Amino acid sequence: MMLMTEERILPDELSRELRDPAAGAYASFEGWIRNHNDGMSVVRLEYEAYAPLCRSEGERILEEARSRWKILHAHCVHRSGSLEIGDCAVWVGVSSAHRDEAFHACRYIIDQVKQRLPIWKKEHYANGDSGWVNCERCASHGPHYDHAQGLPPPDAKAGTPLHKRRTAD
Amino acid sequence: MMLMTEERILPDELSRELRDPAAGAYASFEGWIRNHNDGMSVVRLEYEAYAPLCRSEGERILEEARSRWKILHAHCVHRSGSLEIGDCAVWVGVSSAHRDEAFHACRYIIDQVKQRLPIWKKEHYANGDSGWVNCERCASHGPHYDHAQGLPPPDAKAGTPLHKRRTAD
Amino acid sequence: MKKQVTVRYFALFREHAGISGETLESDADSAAALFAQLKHRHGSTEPASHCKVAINDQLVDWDAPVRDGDVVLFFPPVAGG
Amino acid sequence: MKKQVTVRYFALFREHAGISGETLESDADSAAALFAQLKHRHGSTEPASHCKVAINDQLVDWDAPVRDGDVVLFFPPVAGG
Repeated sequence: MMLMTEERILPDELSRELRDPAAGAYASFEGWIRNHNDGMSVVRLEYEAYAPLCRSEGERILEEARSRWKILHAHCVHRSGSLEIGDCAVWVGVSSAHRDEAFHACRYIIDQVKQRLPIWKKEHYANGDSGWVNCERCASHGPHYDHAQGLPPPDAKAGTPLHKRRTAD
Repeated sequence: MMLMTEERILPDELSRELRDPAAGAYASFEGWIRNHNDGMSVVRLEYEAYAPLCRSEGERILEEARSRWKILHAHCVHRSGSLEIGDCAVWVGVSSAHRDEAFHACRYIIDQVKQRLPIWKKEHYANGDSGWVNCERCASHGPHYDHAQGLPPPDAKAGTPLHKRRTAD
Repeated sequence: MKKQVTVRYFALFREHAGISGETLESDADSAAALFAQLKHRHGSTEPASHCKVAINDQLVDWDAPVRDGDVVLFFPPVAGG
Repeated sequence: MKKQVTVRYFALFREHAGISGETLESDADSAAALFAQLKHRHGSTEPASHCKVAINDQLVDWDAPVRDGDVVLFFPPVAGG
């Protein structure tokens, strides 16, 4: 089950849906909003998502995980809207008979979710600036791999980094 | 922090202790009591633990994880006593700035906890039999690597497997 | 051949365009051609391959054909989680 | 030389011994020697290396010396989690 929500994510309630008498292992991941990124002090994040495709692509990712590893249940919930430091932006939970499968599937799901779901985040910094966060895959190509090179900053003040290398993982 | 408890484990409360404004990632693992093991129907498990050494060895494992990966916080709680199907026997939680470190540390901790803490579990089967569960590492050496071969079953009826290969992961 | 398509812009593209979408006429044969034609709107100077495109709520390749009545979504590089 | 040691048995060992511990006199020089001497109690026929031993609440190697007044804990193969 892939869900998009503007409400607070409640991992404890969500994990209950993965319970199964045949489950011996439960691995989960939560992405929390960090107070820093790339040397900048972050005060708030805004998530923009295109929910219909997030859901269908998310379901596809969960199905891939189920076909690759012998797991019992796998769910993912992603938030959109405005989030504060410490808030949970994404939750992934996987239950299985044995732990190896739960760990691998959980990691696969969060990695794919971050690369494939149409979600974008804009960081708001302590100094009043803001900037869209660059994607993980591009970040891994190093600082010169900049998607939006030459693109005039639409709402940024002078000196604002338009794309940040990475944010909350 | 390594805790031993005879009370129900509450992951939601425990995860709160790992919160940190600098944390972008939280990986956790729970071991749940499975209703089957090695083809046998399990109805209940009893955990025997030597708590003083569980705590000191557990703290050592957490310290090892902290020195190997750049993480912020790592906790583990293990239950002892009588547990029912679906109960949480062990919980591990790790928070860090980035997810790779949280996943690796979480996996390391649960793997080491299962191999090093002086804890033993006795499975009670649907047919009334019971048996001590063999350790994971021995299980990985195959069915012929049996610690207690030749040891007379102290409380088992005829036909009870004295050592089971594996249980809840 | 001219066809009528509805285009939607997201995140960085939306902010640059100043609008979240528009309906327009185009003779673009592919999603890539349409993206190139609308460069003044979304503002991206990078290759389309770094971005994503969906037609009628299906993620498609950039060489996917654009047909009359299609809704085309242009996604800048994603950064969820 | 005879020394007085307190031995504790766990899990399978405890059930086989029928007691959780005892205080006894032994001339065993090492934890391994003491484990071998008490084979009739803990019942294990396998090599000590498959099990673990602690002296005075510290996990030790099997060749660790046993001294007068020590508390020696014999652990069968563990299976937590």
